[in-house]
Amino acid sequence: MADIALHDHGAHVSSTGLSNNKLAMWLFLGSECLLFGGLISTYMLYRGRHGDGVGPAQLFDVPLTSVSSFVLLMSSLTMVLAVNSAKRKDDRNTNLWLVTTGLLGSLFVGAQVYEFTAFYNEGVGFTTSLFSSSFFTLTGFHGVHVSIGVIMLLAMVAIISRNKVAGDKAEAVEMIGLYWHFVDVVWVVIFTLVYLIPA
Amino acid sequence: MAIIERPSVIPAAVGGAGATALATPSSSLGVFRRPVAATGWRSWVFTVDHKKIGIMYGVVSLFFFIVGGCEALLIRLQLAAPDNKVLGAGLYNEMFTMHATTMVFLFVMPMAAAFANYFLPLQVGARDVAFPRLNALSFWMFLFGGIFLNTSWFLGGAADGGWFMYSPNSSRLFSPSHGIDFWVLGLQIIGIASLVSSINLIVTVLNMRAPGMKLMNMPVFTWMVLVVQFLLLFALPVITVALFLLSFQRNFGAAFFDVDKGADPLLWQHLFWIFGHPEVYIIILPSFGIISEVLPTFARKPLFGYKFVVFSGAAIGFVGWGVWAHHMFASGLGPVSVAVFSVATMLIAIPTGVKICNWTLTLWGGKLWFTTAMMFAIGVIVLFTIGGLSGVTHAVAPADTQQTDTYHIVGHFHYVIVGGAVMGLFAGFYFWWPKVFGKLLNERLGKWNFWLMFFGVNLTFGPMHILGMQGQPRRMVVWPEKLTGEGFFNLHFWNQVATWGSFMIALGVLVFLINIIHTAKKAAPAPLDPWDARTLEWMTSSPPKAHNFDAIPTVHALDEFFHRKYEEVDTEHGARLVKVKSAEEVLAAEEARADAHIHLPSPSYWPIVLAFGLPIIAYGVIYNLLLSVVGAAIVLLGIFGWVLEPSVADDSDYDPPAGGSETKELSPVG
Amino acid sequence: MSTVTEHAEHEHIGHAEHEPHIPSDMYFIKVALILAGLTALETSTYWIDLGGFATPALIIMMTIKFFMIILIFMHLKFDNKLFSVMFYIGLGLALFVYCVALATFQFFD
Amino acid sequence: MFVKPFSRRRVAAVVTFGFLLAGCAKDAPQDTFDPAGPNAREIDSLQRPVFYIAGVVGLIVLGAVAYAIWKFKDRGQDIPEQSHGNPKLEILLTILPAIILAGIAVPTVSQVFSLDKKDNDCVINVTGQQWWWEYDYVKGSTCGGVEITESIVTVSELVIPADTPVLLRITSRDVIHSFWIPRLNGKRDAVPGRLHTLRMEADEPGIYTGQCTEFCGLSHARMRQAAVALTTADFQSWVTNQTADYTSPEAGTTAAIGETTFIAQCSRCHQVDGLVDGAGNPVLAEPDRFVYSGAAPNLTNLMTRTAFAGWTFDLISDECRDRLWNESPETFGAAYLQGVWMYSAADATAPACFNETNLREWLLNAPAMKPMYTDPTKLAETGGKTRGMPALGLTQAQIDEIVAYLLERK
Ligand code: HEA
Ligand code: HEA
Ligand code: HEC
Ligand code: CUA
Ligand SMILES: [Cu+2]
Repeated sequence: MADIALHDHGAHVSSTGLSNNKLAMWLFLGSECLLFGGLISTYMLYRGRHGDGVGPAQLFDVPLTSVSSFVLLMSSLTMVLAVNSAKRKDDRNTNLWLVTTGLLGSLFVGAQVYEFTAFYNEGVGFTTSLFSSSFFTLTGFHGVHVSIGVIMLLAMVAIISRNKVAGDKAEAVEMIGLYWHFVDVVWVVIFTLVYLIPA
Repeated sequence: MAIIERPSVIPAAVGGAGATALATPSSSLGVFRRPVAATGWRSWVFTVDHKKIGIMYGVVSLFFFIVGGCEALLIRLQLAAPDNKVLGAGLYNEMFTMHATTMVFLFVMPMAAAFANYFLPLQVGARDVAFPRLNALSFWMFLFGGIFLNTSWFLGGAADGGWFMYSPNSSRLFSPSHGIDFWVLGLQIIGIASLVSSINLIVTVLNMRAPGMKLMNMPVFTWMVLVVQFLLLFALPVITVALFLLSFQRNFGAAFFDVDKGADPLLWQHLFWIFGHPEVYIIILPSFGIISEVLPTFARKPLFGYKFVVFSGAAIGFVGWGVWAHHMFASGLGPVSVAVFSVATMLIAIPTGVKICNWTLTLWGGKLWFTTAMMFAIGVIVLFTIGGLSGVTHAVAPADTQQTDTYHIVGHFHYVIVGGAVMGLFAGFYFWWPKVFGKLLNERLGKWNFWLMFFGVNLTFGPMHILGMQGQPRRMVVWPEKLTGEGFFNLHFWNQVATWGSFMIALGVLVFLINIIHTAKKAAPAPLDPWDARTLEWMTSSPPKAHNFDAIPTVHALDEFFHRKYEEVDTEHGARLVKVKSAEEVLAAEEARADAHIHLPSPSYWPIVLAFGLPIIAYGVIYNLLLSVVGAAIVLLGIFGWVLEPSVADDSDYDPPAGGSETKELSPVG
Repeated sequence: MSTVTEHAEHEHIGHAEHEPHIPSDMYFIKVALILAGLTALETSTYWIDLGGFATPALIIMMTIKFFMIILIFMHLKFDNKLFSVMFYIGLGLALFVYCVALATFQFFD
Repeated sequence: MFVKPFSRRRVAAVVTFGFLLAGCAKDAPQDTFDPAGPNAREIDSLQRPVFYIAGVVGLIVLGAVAYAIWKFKDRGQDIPEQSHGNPKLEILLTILPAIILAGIAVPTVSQVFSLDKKDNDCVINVTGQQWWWEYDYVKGSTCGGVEITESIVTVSELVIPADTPVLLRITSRDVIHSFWIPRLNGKRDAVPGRLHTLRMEADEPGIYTGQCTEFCGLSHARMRQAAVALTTADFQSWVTNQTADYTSPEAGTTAAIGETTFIAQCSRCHQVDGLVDGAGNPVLAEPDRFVYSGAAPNLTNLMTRTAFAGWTFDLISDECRDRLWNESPETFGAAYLQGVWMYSAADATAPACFNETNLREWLLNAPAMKPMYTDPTKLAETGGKTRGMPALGLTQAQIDEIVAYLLERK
């Protein structure tokens, strides 16, 4: 267990030797599992309930979503490269990869906005049926998560450029990375359960 | 020795030696000067000190306890006689909904947070929580959420769907007032507050323990609070989902609980109780923790089977996730699910039984000192056992189909909650009051407080077991004359007893309030270690200094403080425990090796600003989305200021360091 | 839990922030390629009819992708066990609780 | 049984001094410890032992605590040994409750399944709505040997043959309600969009009261119900009466005027089977246009019931109610079948037991008696449809007519 010697190393010492921020982030992600779990379950329960209206099978444009899923997946790669750059204290590349990640994320959100509009035009609105309400809520929540991620990424870029990072820069990037990957992982699940598995 | 405390008087004002160092005070957003007041209201409103935040949590929740209690008294008055007319049907429904919501979310949970905030860092030997500003944020969100929720009373009526707000009765169609909107959004805000604070406290416990404090050296209170934070962490998102679904339905026309469109009302029940059952352990475990501190102290003997108590606490935390559907035995789950959940529910009596047995065995062979705190703690054992055992009778699913939604259930949960959780919190008040305020609560008034509450609880909630089995359902504004019966178990008599009992509890609480005032006005300062206590929080001055410990203690054992005071000494009768050092001596030894420089996180405007934005967003959702935009802007401003503000203000704002770079920060971000 | 932390402490004393095992960029790119391939496979089920086989196949691929990202991109594999514990409790609870809840909708009556 | 409050309070006061009197006095009619049918008895046979076990465990714990308090209080003894526990003892104290609980779990599980039997000849659809119950006897069912040849719709008072299991198929038209007759069986929720079943059986003829136990909004407290068990023969007469042809009041009587008033004022919501208008066309209610749940109580045989409006207000006087409820199983059916004419069969024109005040008050201003959502300013959400019965602004004369008319719906 933590002994006195440990304290002699100065700042940022913790009983586990782990960073407070990272621990907090993982706890938060554990908690998010139950949030998305609830939304996904609601969707699973209600996906077949659309009365005579349009259901998932008729509605989804799998090729389009596949492309956007792919985009999001690749943003995880660019994110991880940003984290690696940050660990090497390479600000230039960090910023480059962060911006790329942000762009890929925006692309994904853009595709989602497009998708939602298309669905709406086909007569499937938020209030149309149980299926549509739970679909829009689930994917909308995910979209909001991605958007928040994009904002964090861009804010990070701004802060790094101005050298205003409070605390450990690499860690700050890593934290955003954890969040970002988690959002991606949620989409991996949503993509399969919602879009690919036939209702 | 230059211990840099939290902003004290600004050196410039004092003049003298270090005054010149005050060059450019750090500012927030480059405009405002950072708050640095150490006295006056500013020192509370902008504080990030876990102790001040703890006290504020305590004051606010005590206030809400009285609000919720007065609601309960109105309920009891209405039920004192058949076909009574104190409250109308609509008002009655609002009353019990808000009574439960207030008591659960605005009293017991935040009061536990008050204790946790104040004592967790002290018990693990830390100087503050891991994220002090987030801590302040949690408090303000709770306060604003609570106020927001209660403004519904004046804005067209409070929520009237019962505290578990079953759908579809909670739809706009069936409850057209804004009450339920307030309820949903208010709980959402309070929920975020708890979620944030749960992460904060978990990190604090895991990461900020004093050297030598292994997990298995942690005081049981710390352990139980840790389990509670995990329960919160994982249970809150579930209710968050449920609340989102409901507010999307009510405010934006989503179909989730619209049966005409094929919705299944049981979805809400599952989501609510997946949260709701862990919630009841969230309510009880802090109190279990408190009495696990109180009993050993006054039995002068370590907690019997510390490890068993800790593991059973964790076990309760886990098993508590697999039993939620015992609230739905009559909902039509089908026999398979009912049987499974019935058995799972019984399982939970085992770890709880372990605790009861170990507390009893802690008393066994001890040297019992019946202070008020001790009496409350023993009261918890007695009353919780009664409530727990009636819980087991509900777990028997066929029997529960007779009991559910009757006063039998109301009896069960008030025994475990009022007799278990609330009495435990009172034990905590009496036990830790001298620590927090430096004065002992009056013991004579304390005894009155205890006996009034103890008998009051039995008189109020004991008869409810009878009433329920005699067929009086809950949530009924009136019970009819014609179903009263005339035997020993007639409804009229026992309802009256319950009402008298509730006033007896109120009297007890009143004595407590009087005791607070009396103590504040009269009492002399308490001795340093009035109870001959055992754990770290007593190894510092009362009230503790801003930085908690002059030197972070090194921990060698469970009950560290006790072991520093007592040692085994050989006598002619064999080994004997003898007090070798007084508390003052222990403390002096610690002070002698005080840390040179302590940087504490500095006060901040942003937590309260950010929190203030949330109810505005919520009002906007109800009345006009434009208002939400304003609220969101405030929140964004808060986040922006927050992120750009270092958690520790520049030295120049305070007493400048005497020299050298050796400083200890608590937290780089947060 | 206590053993985990204790172990961690000895390993990390003083240099907690610098895990030595961070893989190279190349490694991550390879992983991303595998993920991309899996996604392609997944998507192909939209055009190729696998019948009753489709759902289990999709679930398996999803799980593989899920854990690849968690373990590698999020460093869970290389990082302290405590992080895994925190996350897996949440994940496990979510799986358990929601699967049971959904099951009760199938089992009634 | 139903004594005035004053004396009852005195009884209660006396009774507190001991359980002695408990044996003679009568408990509340919804006493779950007094099962009157096989389902409730089965539950009781499990519930009681569980209560005893819990009581014993409780006494042991409390005894141990009390003993410890007395024995180990501070008498100046030494600081005790700082022992940290005794694993063997603790394991024992973990296993012991586990064994007890296992002993409870086994019969619990088996009973969950045994209570769930569904096979039945006699099926009654039960529909809850704010704030009353509708029963629909399924055509083609055989209840205790009596065949239901025509669907019968009644309200709040469920009439069943004694000693015969009936299967209730429970659902709801609006929010969740819960059907509960404590002396016959446990509860079952009425969930809109779902169908739940509950078996019910009474050993003997008699009246068994109950209450909606899932919070269902404003008048949840005034949503009651009763089950009335009759011998097969009596049940046969009840069925015959329910399905008998409609008879118009004798021309020229107040009741006859009442029929027209009823058609004008009431029949848009309430159905009276067989009622025809002046032109001879059947008068069909359209409650779905006016009432949110889409139904209002069927009034065809209102006067065969003993209480109305969610079984909250009596149609018979207090005295008659007491007498009826205390009737022996043998004589109960005969009394019950007379409805509000109870105890005065001799004079068929004087319904001795009829309690007019409640009904008149109801017709004058129903929401004042039972809180309901009938305020037009608050009906926007339901598109103007009420939840409950509105005040209709009837004159005293109209009320007289309608009461006279309704009195013949027996
Ligand atoms: C502090 C809160 C708290 C606690 C700790 C508990 C503890 C327990 N509760 Fe309770 N419960 C509530 C709060 C709580 N409950 C609330 C608020 C409701 C109602 C919600 C609503 O409807 O509004 C409720 C409702 C409720 C129901 C649903 C009833 C219904 O609505 O039909 C059930 C059913 O199983 C239940 C069971 C239990 C059990 C088995 C325990 C167990 O944990 C108890 C375990 C303890 C003991 C058993 C005593 C000590 C043990 C021993 C001495 C060992 C030996 C024992 C044996 C061998 C039996 N509770
Ligand atoms: C933490 C939880 C908690 C607590 C502490 C309490 C405390 C009390 N409760 Fe509560 N209760 C619930 C949680 C709680 N309850 C829940 C969850 C429900 C279910 C709701 C539902 O069905 O939806 C419920 C329902 C409920 C009912 C049933 C209502 C119904 O079904 O119709 C009743 C009835 O007696 C009741 C009574 C009481 C009483 C008398 C107290 C007493 O212990 C209160 C004692 C406190 C005081 C009396 C305050 C002190 C006041 C003063 C000192 C006054 C002095 C002040 C001035 C002079 C300014 N409660
Ligand atoms: C707008 C619809 C509406 C109209 C018009 C209406 N009622 Fe009702 N009535 C109801 C509803 C709904 C109830 C059920 C109320 C409850 O118990 O909660 C009811 C209940 C009753 C009951 C109690 C029935 C029982 O067995 O419980 C009686 C009797 C009754 N109405 C008589 C009348 C008469 C007579 C009139 C005409 C003068 C009338 N009603 C007009 C809707 C209506
Ligand atoms: Cu219907 Cu309560
Ligand atoms: Cu529970």
